[in-house]
Amino acid sequence: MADNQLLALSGVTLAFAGNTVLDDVNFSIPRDAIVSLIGPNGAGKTSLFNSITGFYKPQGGSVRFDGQELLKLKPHQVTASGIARTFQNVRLFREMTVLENVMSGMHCRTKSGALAAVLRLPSQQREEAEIRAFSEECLAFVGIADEANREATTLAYGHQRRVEIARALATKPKLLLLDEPAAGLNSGEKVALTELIARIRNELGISVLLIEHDMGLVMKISERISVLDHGKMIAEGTAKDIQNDPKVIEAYLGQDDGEGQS
Amino acid sequence: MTAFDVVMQQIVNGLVLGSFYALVALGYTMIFGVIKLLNFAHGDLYMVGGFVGFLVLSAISGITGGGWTGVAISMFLSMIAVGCLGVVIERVAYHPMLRAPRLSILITALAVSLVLQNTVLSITHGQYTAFGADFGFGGVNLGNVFITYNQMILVGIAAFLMIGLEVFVSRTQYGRAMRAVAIDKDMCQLMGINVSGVIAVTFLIGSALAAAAGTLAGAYYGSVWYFMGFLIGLKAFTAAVIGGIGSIPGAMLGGLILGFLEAFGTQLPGIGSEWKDVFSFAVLILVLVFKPTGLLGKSEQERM
Amino acid sequence: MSTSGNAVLKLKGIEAGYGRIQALMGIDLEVHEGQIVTLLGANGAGKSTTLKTISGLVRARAGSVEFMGEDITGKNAHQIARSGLVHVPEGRHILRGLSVKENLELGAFTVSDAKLRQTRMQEVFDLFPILGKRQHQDGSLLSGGEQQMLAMGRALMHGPKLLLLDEPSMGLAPKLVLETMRIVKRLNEAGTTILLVEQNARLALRLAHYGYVLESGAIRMKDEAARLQADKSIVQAYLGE
Amino acid sequence: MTSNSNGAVPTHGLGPFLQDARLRWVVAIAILAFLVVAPMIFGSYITVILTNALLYVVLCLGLNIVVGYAGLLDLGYAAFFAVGAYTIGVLTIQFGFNFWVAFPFAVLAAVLAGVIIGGPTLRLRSDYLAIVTLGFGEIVRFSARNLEITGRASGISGIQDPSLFGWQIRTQTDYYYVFVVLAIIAVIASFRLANSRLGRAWLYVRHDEDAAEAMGINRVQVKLAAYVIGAIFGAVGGAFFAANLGAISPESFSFEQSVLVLMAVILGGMGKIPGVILGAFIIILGPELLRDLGEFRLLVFAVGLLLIMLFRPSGIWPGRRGA
Amino acid sequence: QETMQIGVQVPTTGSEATYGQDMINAVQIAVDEINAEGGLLGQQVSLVTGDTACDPQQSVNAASRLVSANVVGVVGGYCSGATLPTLQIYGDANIPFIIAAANSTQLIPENPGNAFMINSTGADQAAKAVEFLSAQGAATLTIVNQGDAYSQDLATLASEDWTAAGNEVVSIETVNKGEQDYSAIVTKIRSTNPDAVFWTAYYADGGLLIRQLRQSGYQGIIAVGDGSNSPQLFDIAGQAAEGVFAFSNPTADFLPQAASFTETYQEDYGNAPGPYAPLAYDGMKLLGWAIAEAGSTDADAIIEVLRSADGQEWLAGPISFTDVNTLARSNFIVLKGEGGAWTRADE
Ligand SMILES: Nc1ncnc2c1ncn2[C@@H]1O[C@H](COP(=O)(O)OP(=O)(O)OP(=O)(O)O)[C@@H](O)[C@H]1O
Ligand SMILES: Nc1ncnc2c1ncn2[C@@H]1O[C@H](COP(=O)(O)OP(=O)(O)OP(=O)(O)O)[C@@H](O)[C@H]1O
Ligand SMILES: [Mg+2]
Ligand SMILES: [Mg+2]
Repeated sequence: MADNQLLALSGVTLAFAGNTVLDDVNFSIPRDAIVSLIGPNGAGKTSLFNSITGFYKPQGGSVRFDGQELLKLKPHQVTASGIARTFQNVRLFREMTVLENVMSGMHCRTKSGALAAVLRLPSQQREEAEIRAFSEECLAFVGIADEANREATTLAYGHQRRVEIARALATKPKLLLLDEPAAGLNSGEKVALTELIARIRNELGISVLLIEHDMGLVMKISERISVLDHGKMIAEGTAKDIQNDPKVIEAYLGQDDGEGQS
Repeated sequence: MTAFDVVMQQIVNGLVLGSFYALVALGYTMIFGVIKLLNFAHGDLYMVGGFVGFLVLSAISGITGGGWTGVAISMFLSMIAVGCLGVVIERVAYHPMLRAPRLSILITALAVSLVLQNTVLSITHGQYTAFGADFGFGGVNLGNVFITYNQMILVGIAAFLMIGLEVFVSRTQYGRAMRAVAIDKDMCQLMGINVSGVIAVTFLIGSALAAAAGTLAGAYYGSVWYFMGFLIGLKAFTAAVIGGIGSIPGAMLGGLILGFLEAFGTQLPGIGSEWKDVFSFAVLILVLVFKPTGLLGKSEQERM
Repeated sequence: MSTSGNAVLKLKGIEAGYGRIQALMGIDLEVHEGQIVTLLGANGAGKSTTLKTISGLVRARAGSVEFMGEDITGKNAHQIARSGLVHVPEGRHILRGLSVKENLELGAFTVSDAKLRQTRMQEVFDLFPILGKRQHQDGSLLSGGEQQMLAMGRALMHGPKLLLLDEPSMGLAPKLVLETMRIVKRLNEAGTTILLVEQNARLALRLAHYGYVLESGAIRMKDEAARLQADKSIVQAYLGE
Repeated sequence: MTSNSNGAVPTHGLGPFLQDARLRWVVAIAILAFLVVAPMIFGSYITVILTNALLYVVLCLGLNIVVGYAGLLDLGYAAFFAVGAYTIGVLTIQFGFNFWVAFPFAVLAAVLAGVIIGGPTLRLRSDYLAIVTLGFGEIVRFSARNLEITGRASGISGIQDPSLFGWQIRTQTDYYYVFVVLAIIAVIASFRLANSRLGRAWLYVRHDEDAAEAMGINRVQVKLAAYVIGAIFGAVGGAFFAANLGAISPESFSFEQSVLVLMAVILGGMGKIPGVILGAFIIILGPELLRDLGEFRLLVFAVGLLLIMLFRPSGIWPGRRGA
Repeated sequence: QETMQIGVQVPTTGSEATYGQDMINAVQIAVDEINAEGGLLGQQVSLVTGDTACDPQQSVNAASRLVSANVVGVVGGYCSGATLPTLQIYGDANIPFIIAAANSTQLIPENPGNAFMINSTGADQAAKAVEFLSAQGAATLTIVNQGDAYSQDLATLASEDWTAAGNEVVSIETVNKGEQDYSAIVTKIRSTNPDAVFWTAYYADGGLLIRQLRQSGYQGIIAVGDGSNSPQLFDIAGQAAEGVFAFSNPTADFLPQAASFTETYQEDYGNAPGPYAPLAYDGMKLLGWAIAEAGSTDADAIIEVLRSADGQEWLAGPISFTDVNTLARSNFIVLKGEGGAWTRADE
């Protein structure tokens, strides 16, 4: 059973100045799955991501990933162990091209240092070529190979989101964490995003954990959905289960009473 | 003097020195707080303040005499003049650069510093100028510790200016606006805040405080000199950082701490006074290693 | 134009852009007193730029903006804000390092009456109880959705005559999206004129009286909201799903 | 080279002028030719000034790695310069080492200094880092002033001229050529670093530490590397500076020195190698050209700086990589 | 008509500009006099200034420029640290160099033979100071310097001599230039209460120190070195300078022939000549004399004449050189502050 779980959180507790943000959270992701995490604003979803990836230091609990304990690791070590993420607000490197942005992901998979660079050692040259080639591959995968040499922050918003995903893929992860990837996208872009997420899992074999408020997208793509409210897991199940769970409706979905229609 | 007397006397010394540092550090911190600029010209405004104070006092001492009345008037006028100079500098040298890379303004500030210093250098030919304030050396003796009236007045004026400023910035809408401008200028505009106006007022106040310190220093120490702002500028910068740059109470605290460090650093047992600056800087570094945002600085956490 | 009331806001031939990029190619737009007007369009169509040009953050290269009968083209953003036109920009822009309460206080920067500020603050807390609970917390540490509420609350502190809202539902949980729309409606009923930019076009059209559709910096279509909503081709082409 | 044409724009910040590889070679060879013949055309004064400027090129390129690439504001760069110079001074004079035996120690000392300054402080934000580096710079200077072994305030004099494969470096012209070689090495090393994995990592960390960290980049390690490499540039410059002058004293390593190097870097355009070189030349040649103005020279120079910055806020050299 | 170029190497910018400007002024007076009398070798003399900013690197630039300007000789040298690396440059170019102020003993071994130091060395001054202060009955002494080569050197020498004379050095203190507030040092001095305090650096900071010492109630002897014998000390220290002793070369005020120099200086520049003005003036006059004697601008000939200088009287006293080109005599005198001016205290 345990072997089936790629990521397993147990008893994770996080508080800021007495304000409990995550309250004894137990949660797991099977291998090869697409799982969504939903919940009201301020429920602690992003905080959960930050706790997994080492940006926040929970006061208690454990985060096991592929047999390894993550809680003591720094963010870059978490990434090296095989988890990549995107951010709720797109955070691309300014003034750098799309390709350069994606190349950053390869950093933790390569190793040549300053001396090798200054002396232009053959091993360094080989590695540079490899970094470039793989980054281009990642760009092609998310479908924006044409934009490789543009300054990343001048791209349309939807494309910036894709650069972020390509950059994450370049770290060669086993698990990809996406924080509201559809926010600010128009409906066409949302459809494309849904396809992309499916391909990441199906073609690359990377598991995906998704935070998203767009219920259409969540329901369509997730194999399992977990619901967080006030730092607690209040429900877990398939899209159907969740949609009809009164607790979830009360806390999160709400009733569209059509009041807008006067 | 007993060891206790020495300690008490050094506390008095540290307090006086610290007051000067704090006054200059306040301007540093305010200006940093609003436009994120390390205004390296700030120490030179202190210097110009000293000279303006001197000029005013020379002009009026016939009527007022060289005592505290004359000095107070000179200080006040110098604050106004140098405050305006600060605003002019901001308009000419910094304002056009506000959207430029941050470090570029740093260079402009250094250039302004060189301009101020070398202008006064050319005028005075680098000579020291006797300030001409003339007040007695009287004071009170507490045991063996001697505190002059001048020191008391000085610390009093400094405290008054600092507390006034703190109240202004923390309690009034305008002060709040000052802090807001530092964070997001566009948003401030949308809330109806005149961003340029706020920046100008910040420079006015910050420069005026430096001028107050400069005039008081000229009067208290007895002379002014074109290079007198350099060292205190560095020290004030240090003080502002110890206290947490951007924080007004922090600048006061940092100034006083630096004053005390230097006073007691001189008296370090076993090693000579030549190590006192090494001592203060070492303490500064230690503070920052353990408290990376300074003593009263808020950590600027960013949400992800 | 088929709607009643007089135009609070009137844009004539507005052109604007960033550097070499021309984002708006001549926009004509009117918002009438007491209305909710929505501005729709794909990503990059120029919706946000239109709002920024109205509020003075972006300078118009051509054309004019009239607010309550007064020409405000080329005025500074803070002057425009003072005249009662409040813009809630996209991306919330909570002032980092200032508490929730201070953020709200600054929203009322132009209100000199302390009492009035007090009552407005209470109203905002009634509207968004979470803000009251967190009033002493650093505003930028709120969750995304909470920040959105704060941004809205801050605009209300100002007591706006015309409110420009840029994607207020972005990043909000479904329940809150509905809640926000209710609030927008309530505000409007209480007399605030609103120009609303929304990605969620369905909702926006349900709420609005009138709608404009923007494409590549130009107005592509304008009509009564109800009629736009009924037009299947529009729904498909611009509003998706 | 060919991969650049369809790959990412390389990160050397050459700006719009020098995108063509062939033009680049022409310019490089022209500059080189000028440098080689300069002492023969101009007198000793110009040679001395150019030597100085070339020393500054080395220092500025070193600081550029710290400030321009890694985005770490350093107000105490002169400390590294001092470490190099004093290591040579102390080891050759007090311990009788040969210059070339002492030289590796100078580099080693710089690495150590880089780690000592960088290690505990890299978590600090830029402005705090500025004051800490300033503090370290002053600590180094005060220590040199107070310690017997560094000759206290008078410093160390009588440092011997080194010889290289039988060539005795002695005259101003000899040193000029030494610094030409050093500057060329510094330029090449800078270009290669900028276009390497480490060079990009500096930019990532500078633009967004958290995002970089999330991409698996160890920011502390990367910043430390910047400090150490910057320190090595500084120390190498310092070592040859000591040999050239023959005498060193604390006043050569003051805060003003650090500020001057920083000015050159920003003036030319941070992160842009040709810009930084240009900045170094302006900072050294500017005041020299104005020597006739006497006590007004710094005033005029400062006004000039001000005007340059107002008209070119991102530095003189055009193009991105400037923020 | 051709003019003869003479170089002046002093700081005219930076924190030491005050002193450099003072020296330039004095040299200019000397040049004006020389020109009024028909110049040298039939040529008018003109000055080329080389600003060292008291920075070794900048002074190398300055010296190279003076060399390129084909100066016949150079007068100046203020900061010892900045003077040191220029010795080789003038040596290589074979240009006579009169060092008017810098007097660190470090300069001696680096001198290729073309440089002449007309300021007595620190060692001479230290000896004089110890002799005088002992005679005043002082047994304990605190020495305060400014952490630069000159004042630290003098402090160390004085301390050695004082101990050798069987007295006690309470402490050697160091302050930084431009600090303004010396109260911490003052308190330290007050707590150990030495019989005498010896300030080895310059008048500006010295004035402040003296003022603050007296304000705090320190009653002991205060003495200052030759960097502080300027009349401006009285402007800065005010009343507190009364009774202060200064060790000095006989300055302008104390030689009959210097009265007109002081007057001219006052007239031309509006303030009293500083501590190194007479020496700078002498340096120029000495160089002019040597050129005239040599009858040519040939460096070797001028250097030969300078070596043979045999105690001729100048503003600051007779000049002749030892075989390492330092001033052969020490004629330090002792001054005392009285009524806002210096008077002789050792006659
Ligand atoms: N660094 C922090 N310091 C203090 N409080 C924090 C911090 N980060 C998050 N919080 C608080 O924790 C709670 C959860 O925030 P989080 O960002 O995880 O919510 P979320 O579920 O991602 O919400 P949203 O859907 O709106 O993005 C919020 O109330 C927020 O104010
Ligand atoms: N600061 C800027 N600098 C340069 N170009 C910009 C800037 N802001 C917007 N643009 C460009 O202007 C055009 C219009 O952008 P705008 O933000 O107005 O679109 P929008 O309709 O609000 O889109 P979205 O739905 O993504 O918010 C786009 O092409 C965009 O790339
Ligand atoms: Mg979130
Ligand atoms: Mg928009």
